[in-house]
Amino acid sequence: MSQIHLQVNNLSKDFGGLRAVNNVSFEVNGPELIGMIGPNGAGKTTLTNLLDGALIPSGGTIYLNGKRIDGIKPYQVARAGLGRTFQVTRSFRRMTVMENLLVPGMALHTTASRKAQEKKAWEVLEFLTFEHLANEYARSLSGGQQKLLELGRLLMLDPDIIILDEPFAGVHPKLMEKIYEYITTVNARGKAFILISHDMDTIFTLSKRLLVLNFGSLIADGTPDEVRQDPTVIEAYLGEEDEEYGTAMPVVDVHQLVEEEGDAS
Amino acid sequence: MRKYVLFAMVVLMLVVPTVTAAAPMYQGEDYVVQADDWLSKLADKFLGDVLAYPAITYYTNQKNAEDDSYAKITNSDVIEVGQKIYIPTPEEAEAYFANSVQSIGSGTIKIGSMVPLSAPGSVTGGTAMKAAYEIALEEINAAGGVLGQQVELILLDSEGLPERATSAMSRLINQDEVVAVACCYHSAVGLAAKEVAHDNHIPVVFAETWNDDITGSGYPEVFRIAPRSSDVAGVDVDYIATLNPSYVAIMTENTGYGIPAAEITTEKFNALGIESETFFADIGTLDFAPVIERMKAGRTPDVILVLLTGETGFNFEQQAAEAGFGPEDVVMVCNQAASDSDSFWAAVPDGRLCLYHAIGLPTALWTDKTKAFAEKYVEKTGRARPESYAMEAYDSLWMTAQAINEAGSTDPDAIIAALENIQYDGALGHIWFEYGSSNPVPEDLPASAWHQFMNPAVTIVQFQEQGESAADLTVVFPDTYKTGDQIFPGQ
Amino acid sequence: MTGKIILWILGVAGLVVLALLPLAYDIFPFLPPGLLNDYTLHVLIVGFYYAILASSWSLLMGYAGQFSFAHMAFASMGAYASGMLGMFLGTSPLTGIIAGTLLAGFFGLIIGLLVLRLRSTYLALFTIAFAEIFRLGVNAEKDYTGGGNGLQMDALFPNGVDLGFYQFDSVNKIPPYYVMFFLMIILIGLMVWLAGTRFGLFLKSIREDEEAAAALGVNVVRYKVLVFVITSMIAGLVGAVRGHYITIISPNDMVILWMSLVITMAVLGGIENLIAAGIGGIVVFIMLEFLRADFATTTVMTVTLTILLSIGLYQLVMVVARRSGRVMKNIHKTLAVAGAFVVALGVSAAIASPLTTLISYTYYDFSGSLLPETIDMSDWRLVIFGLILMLTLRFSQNGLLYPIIQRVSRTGKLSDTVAKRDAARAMAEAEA
Amino acid sequence: MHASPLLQTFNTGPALLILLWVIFWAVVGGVVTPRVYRRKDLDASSATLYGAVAGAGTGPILPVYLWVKTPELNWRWIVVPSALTLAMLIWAFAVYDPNNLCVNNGGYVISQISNGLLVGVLYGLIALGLTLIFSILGIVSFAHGQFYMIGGYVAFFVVDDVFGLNLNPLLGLLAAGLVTMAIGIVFERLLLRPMHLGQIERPSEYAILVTFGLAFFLTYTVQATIGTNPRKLTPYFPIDTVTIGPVSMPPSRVIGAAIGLVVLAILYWFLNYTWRGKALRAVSQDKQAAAVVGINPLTMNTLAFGMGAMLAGIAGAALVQVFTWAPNVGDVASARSFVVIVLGGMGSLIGAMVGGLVIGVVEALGVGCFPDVSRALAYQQVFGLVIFAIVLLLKPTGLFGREL
Repeated sequence: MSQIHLQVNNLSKDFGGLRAVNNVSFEVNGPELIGMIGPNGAGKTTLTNLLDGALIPSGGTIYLNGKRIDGIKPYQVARAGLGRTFQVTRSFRRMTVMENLLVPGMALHTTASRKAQEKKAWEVLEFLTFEHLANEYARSLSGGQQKLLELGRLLMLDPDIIILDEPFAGVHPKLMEKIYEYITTVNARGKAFILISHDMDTIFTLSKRLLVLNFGSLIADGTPDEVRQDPTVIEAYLGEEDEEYGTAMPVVDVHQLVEEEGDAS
Repeated sequence: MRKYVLFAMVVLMLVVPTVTAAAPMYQGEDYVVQADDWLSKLADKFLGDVLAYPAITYYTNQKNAEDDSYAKITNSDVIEVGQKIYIPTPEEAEAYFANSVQSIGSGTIKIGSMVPLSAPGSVTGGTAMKAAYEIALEEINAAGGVLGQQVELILLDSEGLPERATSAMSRLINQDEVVAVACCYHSAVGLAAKEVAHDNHIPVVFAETWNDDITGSGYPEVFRIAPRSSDVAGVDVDYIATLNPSYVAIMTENTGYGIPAAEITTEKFNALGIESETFFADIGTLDFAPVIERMKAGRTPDVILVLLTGETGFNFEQQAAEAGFGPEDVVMVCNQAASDSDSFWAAVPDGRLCLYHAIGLPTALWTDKTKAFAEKYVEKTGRARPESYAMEAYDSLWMTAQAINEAGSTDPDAIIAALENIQYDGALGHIWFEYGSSNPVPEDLPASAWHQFMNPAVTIVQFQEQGESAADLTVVFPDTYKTGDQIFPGQ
Repeated sequence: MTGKIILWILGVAGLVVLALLPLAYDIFPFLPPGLLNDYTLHVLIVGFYYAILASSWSLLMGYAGQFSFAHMAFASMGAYASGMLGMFLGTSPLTGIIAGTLLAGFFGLIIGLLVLRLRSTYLALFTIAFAEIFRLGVNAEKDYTGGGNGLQMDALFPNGVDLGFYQFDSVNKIPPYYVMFFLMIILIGLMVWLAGTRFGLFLKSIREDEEAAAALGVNVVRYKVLVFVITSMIAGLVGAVRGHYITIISPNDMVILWMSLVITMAVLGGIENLIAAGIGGIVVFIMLEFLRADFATTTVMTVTLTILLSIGLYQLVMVVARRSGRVMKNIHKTLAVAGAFVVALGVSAAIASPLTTLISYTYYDFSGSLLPETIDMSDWRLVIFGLILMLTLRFSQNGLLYPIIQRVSRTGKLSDTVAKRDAARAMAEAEA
Repeated sequence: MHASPLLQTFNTGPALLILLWVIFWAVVGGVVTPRVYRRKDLDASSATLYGAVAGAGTGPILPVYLWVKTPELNWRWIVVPSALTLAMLIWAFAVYDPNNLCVNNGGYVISQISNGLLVGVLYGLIALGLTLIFSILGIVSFAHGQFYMIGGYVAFFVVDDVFGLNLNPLLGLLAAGLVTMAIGIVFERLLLRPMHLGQIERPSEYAILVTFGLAFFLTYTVQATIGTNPRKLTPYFPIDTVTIGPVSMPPSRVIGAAIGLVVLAILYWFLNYTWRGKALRAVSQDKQAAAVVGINPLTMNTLAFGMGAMLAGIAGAALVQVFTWAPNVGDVASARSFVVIVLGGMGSLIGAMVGGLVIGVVEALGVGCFPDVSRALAYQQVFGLVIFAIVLLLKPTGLFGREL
């Protein structure tokens, strides 16, 4: 296996006048286990989309194992060796578990026979202890099982770098352990991970290195301990607002409406 | 709760027929029709079954054949006060139904037809033709049917689509095994139908399909009693030429009728040195305002010739009138069907200035058969008068029946031979086919003269009073039929 | 015997029957006359045509999730291309059909590329716009297309078919029957095969989640465009063949009604199974033809009552069962349906005639005329199909036929599957 | 085949030259501008469009300015070039067909535009309900035209004397609105609510198909029960043709448009000054937030669908006196409504009205100016549909739409 090397140089992304990612540079060398944190709207997902090719950067370059991967299509990035999951579970709900696994397998090896891929898929199923579910539709799995299935798909894709977006969100503790185990095992097999999570505890224990984003800029890059003491990071987290509800307020004042209805009735 | 309602209904349904069956029975007797009587009401009263009324019709007509003090019932929906009818005994009625069932099973002669009964076909035309066919059928069967057997009419919906016509025609001939076909409203349907008829060697009498090519292909099976597009266009052009126009606008529809009609008309105008421009509209076009504006602002036509059928024509005429470019402003040859609608006169106040090309004899020259048909038709449909296509439908079925009778068999060749020699008197007057296998089409006539009724009366008429009855139409052209002078815009 | 084998036997038997159908009287001379004639062959030929269209639309919609209203437009495009080539250049039908297929494929490519960004509703609207522009354009350019008059096309075999020992003339239905029949087998077979390869797998993944599929290495653009190209080529091909069979093509073939019938066929069959959609096409078309006639009022009444009563009775049984706390297994449900149907049929047959008389009688009092003795179903059949379409969508999203196929094919390994599913459920519950 | 005796001469060559000039500079502007911006490390996201329009409108002048100065691209750099592009295209057309009435007769153009505006109000009226439904339920109802058709029939039977009713037109409008609203509410409760409750797989396709099924069902139910004989109603109120200068407006359309404006005003009042109306708007802006404050989105869905159907029904009732009525009038109405709401922006009421006006004018001018007079009317719908397709491809949110 060649040495894993991801190099991100001065990556930027603008949406209209808004700069969502601002001059971000970092490197991944070898099978690292990296956590990426940042307040809401810090640009984590945008950065992931840039790495994955879903968005074209406004500036900067990305190299994976010496090959330039910015500006190419997501499927090419995937084949080049960068796999990801999404914040919301995105299993192929109306396909069986086996079919879910075959998609990346067949996509990666254009000449591969289905048989060979199925064999590989069985190995993955075994790893996930999912054999009995092979012919079930993904939609009949529980939320956590679907998360695991997504991880299984990444195993079939066999990328060098795996980006997991919120792998622990809304997952039952039992399955959390399993995902934990998955990450460490696969990492031990020589794959690099970038974990994006709100869950500070897990991410601080799991990762060896942390990237902190705020307002699109990389404000810290270091070991968990270094990051914990970084004054900019502390400030960013204290100054955070709960944007999930903050920005989405309707133009109509709904509270007033309720009062009005009270008056009316 | 719902269950009980359902249960009650079921019980009710089982009880009602038992009760009605137990109603008092009467012997066969004569009966004089009173006010407010209907046959079905009488059937219910005397025979205990509203659906038994055809038996009364049948036996009364039987008696009428022997003794004309009995009424002759041609339409079961129409009986008149004072008529003497015969009410059969329940046994007789039963025997009638048993027979009629049997006769449908074996001893009927089937004639096929298809008319547009759903969109995109012209349903107005289709329903009119259907009613006319039904009148003719009832008459034919009341007169003893054909070759001593009852006639069964199998009428399919052509939807105005050629591909549908191919399928329906194939079904008539192969599935229902009709011996002849009397059919069609749309030209496109006729063009497709004639191919199937030819392939299967079954005679067809065409009504209303004007396209020249229908008889133009010279198939031995194809006959037509309606005028050709070129006949109608000829009259239109000849009439318009009498007005000495320099420029004519032709408003036509993009269909198997409108396209060739506009082409033939344009050709004839060109031959006379009259300039014309054709405006095509899709059938069903609602908004004509932009094109009317364009007619108004561009070179103003001296005459507008509207070759749009049905409601499309109505829409155009109304919007032209509203835009100040209607019949009161310019000589307009309008669409006939529109004037049959009551709302026409409210929507197009000066519709009286419209001219129409009318097919069939002018009212003044109507034969007894025309009048009899018109009366039944108006009664049956509630329309103002029989349209040309209704008369053609009526005649096409009667003529087919007459031909089978004259042929003495249902063999296609015999029927075709009978049709070639037929002399038929019907609602449209005297009809015969000049050119056929024994008298080939002369070189100086177009091929479409083959099996074509060559003398259809095509006239230009005008309603000269608002809402005038159809009987008082004024014929303004040609001179042979002329009954009055045209009123011009501003006059 | 497992269900899969039963299905195979049924399928092959069905195809053999269809393949031998034109020869039925030669094989079984004792068959009553009137069963088979040019009309029945015609209905089947057009039925096969709709089977192919419904099936290819399912590949587009059910597999790839690309909602298109332009399928009939592609079929007509094939026919027009072939017809116009024949008219202006005098090419043979075969050349025309090939050209029509390619042209439809080319436009499929363009549409496929244009709509890459559009999803569901927007895609549906765009394809409607495309289909309407094409229809109106054909209608308007009458100098080239014949406009509303339609375009005459050569017969499929202008000189008939000479087999050496037997000659078919150009209007014989048997050659086009076999052409359409084998086209159906080949094209649906091809699509079924494609659906089983990586192509089908990727289409489904695109349908489920485009971005996720791309992130897993699927070339979304290629497969989306490809599925448009393939399905439009199939539509163009059969459209051209049908045009030559009917010998006329007109813009009325493209009105929204026909597209809605293709959609109905596919939905009733089951859009996630190409064969089920195809069978749906044939069955619905035959039903449409069969219902295009007058039916005795009592017959209509009987059928209506039977349907309403069986639903009512079935619901009644279910309510009683639920009240008494019984668990209904599938077999019991099937029995209940059958029982309800038999009882309803009996009752309806008994009461339909008096009920009709009763209604007729009441109607007569009200309006002075009786109910007609026959009812023309030409319009009502479309009402019925509209209703069935809505109900199918609501209560059986996989169509009416596909669930049956699924159930039969699982009979052999039912216990196996149930065990697995129970295990899965147990695990899911443990987790929750 | 149809040699027109009014010999139309077209200057294809010179017109083509102008067109090629426009296209050439549009391509140059579109290709070069984003490269320049990217090289200078500036936001190049909209540079392609701006550059292309600049090139099309001004030839090399504005693009060169953009390349040299690279100003920040805001609306200023697109409005004027767009107008100039339009002017260039009009110039090309004028050169191509100098005898066209649109080129040499100003009064004609004005009267076509006023015709288009008048009919555009009617189009907008038809589309209002559809856009309301979309803004709340997030679906496009393919049965919209059928509600319109049914509304027209209801009004017809109430106002006409077929059944001897002969009632006041206002009652006709009311009855049409109530009947269609009832059908809409029943349909929503039975077939659309399960979708919002998550009982349906593939909800977006389901919504298309099920409303499509409803359209099918309604059209043929009407056809089977009352037949396809076209019906026609005379104008509701006996007024004269309104004539202003070269413009004459037919009475039936003036009445229809007046009804349309009144309905719009009432709708505006309802949405802005009543609790339910404001609740509807709240749901359309943010479902979750609305639910949090106690608005039941399911009820609002039903209300919105019912109202959408009602608006369509009233539109039908207003227009049954303008056009002839048959069961298939709904098809064209649906298609037009799609065009109108996509152009105006899905979910925007003002957009629907503006979209209606634009489509009305485009169709009127399209028919009025199309060089071949014999085919002009046959292309009537195409003019709108082409714009529709282009908007869908380039800016699916339309003029007033918001990102979804």
